[in-house]
Amino acid sequence: MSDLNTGMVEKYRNNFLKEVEANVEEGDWVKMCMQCGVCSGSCPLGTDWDHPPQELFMMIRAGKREEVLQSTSMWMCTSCYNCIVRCPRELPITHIMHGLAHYATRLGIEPKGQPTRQFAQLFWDNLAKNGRVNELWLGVNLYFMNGLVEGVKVALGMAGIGLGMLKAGRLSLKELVGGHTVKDKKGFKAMIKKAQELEAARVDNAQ
Amino acid sequence: MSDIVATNQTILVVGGGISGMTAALEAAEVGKQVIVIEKTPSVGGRVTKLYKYFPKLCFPTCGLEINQRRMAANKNITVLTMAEVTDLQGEAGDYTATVKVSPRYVNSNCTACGACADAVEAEFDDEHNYNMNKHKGAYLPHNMAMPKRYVIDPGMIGSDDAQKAKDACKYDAIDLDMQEETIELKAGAVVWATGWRPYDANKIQPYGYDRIANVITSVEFERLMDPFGPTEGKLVRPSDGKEAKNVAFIQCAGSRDRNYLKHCSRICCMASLKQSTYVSEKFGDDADVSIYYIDIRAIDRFDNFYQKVQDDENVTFIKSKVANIVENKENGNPVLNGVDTEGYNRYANEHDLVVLAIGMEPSVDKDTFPIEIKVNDEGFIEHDEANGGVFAAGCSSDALDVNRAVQSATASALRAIQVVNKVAQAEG
Amino acid sequence: MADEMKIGAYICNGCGIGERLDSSQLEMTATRDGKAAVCQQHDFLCSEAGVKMIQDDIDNEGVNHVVLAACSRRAKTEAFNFDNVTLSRANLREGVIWVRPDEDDQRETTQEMADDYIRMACAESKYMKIPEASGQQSVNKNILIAGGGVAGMTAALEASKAGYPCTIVEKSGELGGATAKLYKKIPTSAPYADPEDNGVDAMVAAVEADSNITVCLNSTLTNTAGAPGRFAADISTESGSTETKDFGAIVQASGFTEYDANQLPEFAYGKNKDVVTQMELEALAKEADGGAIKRPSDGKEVQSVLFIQCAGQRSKKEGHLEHCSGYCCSASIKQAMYFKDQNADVDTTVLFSDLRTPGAGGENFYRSGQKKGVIFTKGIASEVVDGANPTVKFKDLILDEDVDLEVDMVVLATGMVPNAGQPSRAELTDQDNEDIAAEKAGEEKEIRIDVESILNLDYRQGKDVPHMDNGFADSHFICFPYETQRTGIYTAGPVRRPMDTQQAMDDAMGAAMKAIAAAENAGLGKAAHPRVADLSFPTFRAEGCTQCKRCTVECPFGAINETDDGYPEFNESRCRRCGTCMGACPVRVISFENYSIDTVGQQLKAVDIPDEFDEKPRILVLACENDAYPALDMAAQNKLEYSAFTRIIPVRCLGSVSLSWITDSMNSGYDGIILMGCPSGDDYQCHFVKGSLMAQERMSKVGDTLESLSLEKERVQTYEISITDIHKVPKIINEMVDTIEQIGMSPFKF
Amino acid sequence: MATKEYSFYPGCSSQDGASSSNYLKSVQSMCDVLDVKLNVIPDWNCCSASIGYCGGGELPRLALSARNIALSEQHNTGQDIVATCAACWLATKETQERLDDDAGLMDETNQALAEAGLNLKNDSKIRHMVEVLIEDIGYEEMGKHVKKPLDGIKIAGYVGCQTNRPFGIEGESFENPKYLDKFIETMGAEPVENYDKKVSCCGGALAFSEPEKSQALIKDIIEAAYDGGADMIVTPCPVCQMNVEVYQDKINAQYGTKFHIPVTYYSTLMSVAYGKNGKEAGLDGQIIKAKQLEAIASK
Repeated sequence: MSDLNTGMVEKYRNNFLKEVEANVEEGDWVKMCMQCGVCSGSCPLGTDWDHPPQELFMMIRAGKREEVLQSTSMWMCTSCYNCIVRCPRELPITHIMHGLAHYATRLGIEPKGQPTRQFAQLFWDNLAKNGRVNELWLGVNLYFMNGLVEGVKVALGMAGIGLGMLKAGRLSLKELVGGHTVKDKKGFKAMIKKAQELEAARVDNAQ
Repeated sequence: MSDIVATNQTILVVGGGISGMTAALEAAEVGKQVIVIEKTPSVGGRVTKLYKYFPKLCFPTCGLEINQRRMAANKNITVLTMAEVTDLQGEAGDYTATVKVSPRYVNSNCTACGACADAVEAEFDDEHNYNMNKHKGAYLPHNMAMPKRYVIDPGMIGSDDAQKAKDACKYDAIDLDMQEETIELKAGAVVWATGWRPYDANKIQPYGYDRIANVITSVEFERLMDPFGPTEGKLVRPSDGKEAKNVAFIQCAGSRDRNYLKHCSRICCMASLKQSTYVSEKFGDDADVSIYYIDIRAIDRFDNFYQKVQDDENVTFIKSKVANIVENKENGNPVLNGVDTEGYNRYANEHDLVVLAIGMEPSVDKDTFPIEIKVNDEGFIEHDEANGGVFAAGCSSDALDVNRAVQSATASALRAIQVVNKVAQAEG
Repeated sequence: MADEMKIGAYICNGCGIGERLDSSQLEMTATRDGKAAVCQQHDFLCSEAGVKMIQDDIDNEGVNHVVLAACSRRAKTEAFNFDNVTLSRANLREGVIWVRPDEDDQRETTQEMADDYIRMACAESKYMKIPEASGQQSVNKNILIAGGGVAGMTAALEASKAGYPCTIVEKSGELGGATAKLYKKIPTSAPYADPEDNGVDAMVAAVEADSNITVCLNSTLTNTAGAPGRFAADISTESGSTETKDFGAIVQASGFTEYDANQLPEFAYGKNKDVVTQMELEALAKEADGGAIKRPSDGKEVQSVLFIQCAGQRSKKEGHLEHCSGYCCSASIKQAMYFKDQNADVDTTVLFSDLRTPGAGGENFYRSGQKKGVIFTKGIASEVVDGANPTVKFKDLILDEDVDLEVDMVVLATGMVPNAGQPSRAELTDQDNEDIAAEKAGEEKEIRIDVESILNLDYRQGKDVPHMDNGFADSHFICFPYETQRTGIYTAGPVRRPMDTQQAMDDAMGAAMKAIAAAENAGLGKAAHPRVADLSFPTFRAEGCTQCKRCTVECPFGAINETDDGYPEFNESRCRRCGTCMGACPVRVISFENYSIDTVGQQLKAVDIPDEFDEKPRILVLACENDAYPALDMAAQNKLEYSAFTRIIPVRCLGSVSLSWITDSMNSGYDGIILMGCPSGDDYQCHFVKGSLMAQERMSKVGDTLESLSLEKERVQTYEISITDIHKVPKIINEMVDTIEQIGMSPFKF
Repeated sequence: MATKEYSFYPGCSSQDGASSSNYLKSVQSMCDVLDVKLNVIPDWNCCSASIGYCGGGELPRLALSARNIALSEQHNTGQDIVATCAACWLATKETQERLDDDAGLMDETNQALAEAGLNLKNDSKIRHMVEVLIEDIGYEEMGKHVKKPLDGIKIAGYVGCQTNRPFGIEGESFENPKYLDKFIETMGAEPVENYDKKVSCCGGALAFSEPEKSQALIKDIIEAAYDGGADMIVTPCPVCQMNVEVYQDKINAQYGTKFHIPVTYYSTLMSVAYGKNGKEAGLDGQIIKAKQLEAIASK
């Protein structure tokens, strides 16, 4: 992917805003921000952002490409949509955050160790496999994503909860084998593949 | 009321606020016949509810006195209060307006002696004070009310109190059987000066105006300063009557926001700068004012005033649209959450009182407007040939401060005169 | 009025007056002391019947001086509106019964109060005349318009539409002014998204097509004499020919000059060709005419441009403009669009501290700019570094960092400097006067008033309309944007206040309206705002005049010129009827028919002064009719009490108060005198400019007079009262009573 | 009243043995009483919730919901699509909106769907179960079926994020929606007035990846409920329900609190009030037992 990255740098030179507008989901809204900061103030995880949305927008305009794309900030988004409903300029901030995160991932320059980034990827892989999420495997994969030792620790830490869920019938070991899936797996996967091709094509054209 | 003479050389002025008054006076003082239609019981409009004007910090009452004197002295002006235009037909030089006149229950015999008010017990919300207090069922809208004639609140009709009021009047001025009237008036030109209303603060949910006692609007704040207002001029907050020394002003409360009013209401920045001086006026150096803003729009020479306020170290400016307000349940203080965007500083600031610099909503309703007219998305009447002989004045034409509203009204008077002069020529 | 004076006094018993006061006693006072030929009572004087009773006496009994003993002169004015008679009002309601408690032991003093007010009203009536025409009135519907920019043209077109012929005097060789130099203008109608054609050509065509409009190009006003209704203007062409024309009123739309960017070396202006002002960019845009804008230095097509807002504005720095010019934010958005509309890839950055695009149109235009990709950065530029490409050094206030940005071109949003002509006499500082003297003495001097006059008024007070803050020729009043200090002359457009094209056009329309009104009213001999429709005017007795010139110097409206032999020359239609001249005159030779040394002087003499041992002091209050008197009325309305020893006389303005009134009342045994005027200072509220200030000055001199009479200074107090000081006015009065109690009664009672 | 039929999108978490299977149970019981028939969209797939963006990006993500809508249009023609899970509802509704605004995306989406032999018209109405209750059933009708009023229970109505923003419920404000409180009242229980955290975020998306962050948020939500004197919390969102319920021990360990407050669904409340037994109401799915409800249910 990183040659895609260099390609993009080549193509857009210092004009990061144009790059974002062309390649990031809802990116062409960035220029509409008037820096009121209501989004930054409305985020439930505000304190955890190195750069809140409105500042990210300003950084994009100022051409701070690496700082933005490598930032962990967008990964803080919990999709609570507070920012969207309060934004006086109608910016779909939540989606722009997701878009930036995805674009960074696509370019392969996202913050590697960022746990939510890892979970988000796991989640996608998990659902892409069978068309439906397998919560048990999702959990298991999650706990072991940082290797066995770490995983056992986390798993044990979560064991209580797991047991509780099991007892309540809200977690099923049946899921370990087989588990829920869409019937038309073939069609489903073909659809996803096609969609991915089309999306890649869009970005590649941009290249 | 049938004795009103109106021809197609008459200029109809809809709205008796500062803009309507100005348009009427300018036209009448060059000899034109003018009829002013005012919805409330007295003329003067919003400015009668203001404590001071920016940037001079002088008193609106002063100009009101002069304008009212001019009106009283001018035989070319007829004022209909408690009246509304319900329909308007025709074209430049030949309009017919249908006007609904609500009963005041007090006729021109009234000497404003006040005997009726002394006689009654019943009280009703005082609209002049944005319903922050109550007035008697028989009342004079305010000290400067013109016409200086009492009003019987319709809510009192049929009650013993109403009868008491009638009995107390020696001059047979109270007529409890007065009925709503509908009259038709001819006019050659119409000046539309229905002004503005404060945006409904309840709609700005993140600021909890409907949930937090100590969040009020800028127009309410003005009333607090009036010695005859709801707090007799004391700057105290609603929840517990505590002196409001630490006051926050939130700019663009309802303005510049696609959720509410898309436009910039122009006056709010200057209004808050002005109101910051109220706090100093009351508490001197104990005043602690914070102004949360996106851009301070102290346009043209108003900026000199902005610079003065900036020099006051009791006033702090924070570039931030406040995200939301919650109440500190212990002391009733509003707590403002947000981010100061000049360098990303997160805050949770507690204040005694929060004033929402409330936006200006035009009182022109595109859909119910009685005649074909060009109104923009913001609800202001655009100046357009297609409007024929109907001309917007003041805040019907844009979000304007008083000075610009009067300027606009003066211009609209000339537009109206152009039409009626043409009619006069035609009729020879 | 040929037939002799006949006073009719009418006493109202309504609103509790009848119950509280002995009306037969009042009637006796009116006839015996007041010499009223006719006196009638009525239980409801403002009723149709009551008014008819009075009108009948006027029609049948020959009553021509009406005295109403009823409510305040501010009440029931519509009812008591009689033609061809003088009207005096004894304020028995707001002035007596509403400010006194209804208690038996108070009846006596309350009654005395009422009796005095009737005596005073009769005395005033006796000395009032029905205003007669001065003979100066003349109708002239022609409007003179100084300046042929969009404001001037609008004024001309609109006044003409209303039937008033106009003459535009334009200094340059063509109409259009600053707007003609614009490639496009800020949008003026929804959706406010794109720049608009500047519209000048169409306007010029309309002006030329209008037979009611005369245009004088390459012309200036070399002398403007006369007054509203009869202005005589010398219109001189470059070639030297001069024509004198008469006008009813004047609109001054002399526009602005772009701030001199050479005063901004920090931004490399003058050093780097690619640093230009907004006006210079307009020229480049016109040249490009829709094509790519090329930069001055090397003709390269501009790929990146940065706009520095507030360049040399909103700053107290020496040589900078303190004000914000209001239009520059929208102008920069518009100019950024010049680039973006032609080529979306051009980088345009607007560097601002507060983006000021008010109203519906403004905010829409801002959003449209963003939509087109204009970058808005909140920051402060410190320097522009010269180079092949200019580099802007600025602090980004959002990202809180210092930035160096190299661009092809920099545009400075410099502000507006009004073409307001010369400062008036009142504005001249001692320094100015020294400089002028020095310059006359042949020294090399940089003098402030060494600017061309626009109107060259032949006025004692200076050649141009007085300037307000930041040198704009604006009104001082919020409620009255066109209230000028030179009657019949109205400024419009950027000379009045910084503004954009559309605002200037609206403004010109308002100014045209006022000019028309001035012309019409001058014809009828009516005063202009605020004493609208007042027909009286000042006259003076030449014998007795000592040519001291105080009246001509102190007239706030430059209404009085001087004859060659130093006598005052009154210009009725310039006059606002404030009476400042009357107050200024040490020999009391100036008066109005219905307001004179006597109408007030005789009132205060008419008051019955009990002797020293009666323990009934008398306090005279001279109250400004615009603020203090209404405040007193409203105090009464709210039943706030003040001393029964008070006798109040409304005056047009404290500036009209003659020292003689003070000395006379002291001599006749008043114990205290209170003068109530309106607030003075920078934000003064006096519609006659400085009446209350002058009164304070004059009263400061009263001290000596008092001393010579061996009276205490405390007996005369001057206060600044706003109309809202409703609680304050009774306090002030009662404090005076306490003071008298302490220092004792005046010995001058006979 | 005639039976009301809807095309039902249950979503992954409500599958047997999944985290909100109890939600589905109670919804079914509730619908029986209200005579509402839910026709499951055959072979529906995951909506990728709001976390799918990372791997999914835009188009693949949209394709997921598009497939569900297309399937519904094909098999449950003419029926409104109803979801009980906030994330499912939001993702589907969002997809519909985005594809409506952007013809290009719509076209590409259909190209992708074609691979699965599907085509999208995108004209079905997409609704949350809560909307069905408020708009199609109405409070009055909901109240009529109450057999066992939930007397004496004080409940904090926790609306959370995604049922509330960005779409929310018609006529309700984003900051202070009142419908959940009205539900509670209608069932005879007492809502907590001005519940501060009513619409605060529980940090759902970070619950697994950065638990300490989400648990800090959950702590405030529970605290505010206790401050309001609540016996239990009720919510319309499976993610909220799970997060607020299951991490209480961890939060207690972390913050020294003594939280032990049951968190149920509005549908659980309603099922109990409608006289269903504990199992039908999904009470057995509680990890923190809702004892007061159990008591009423077993009456």
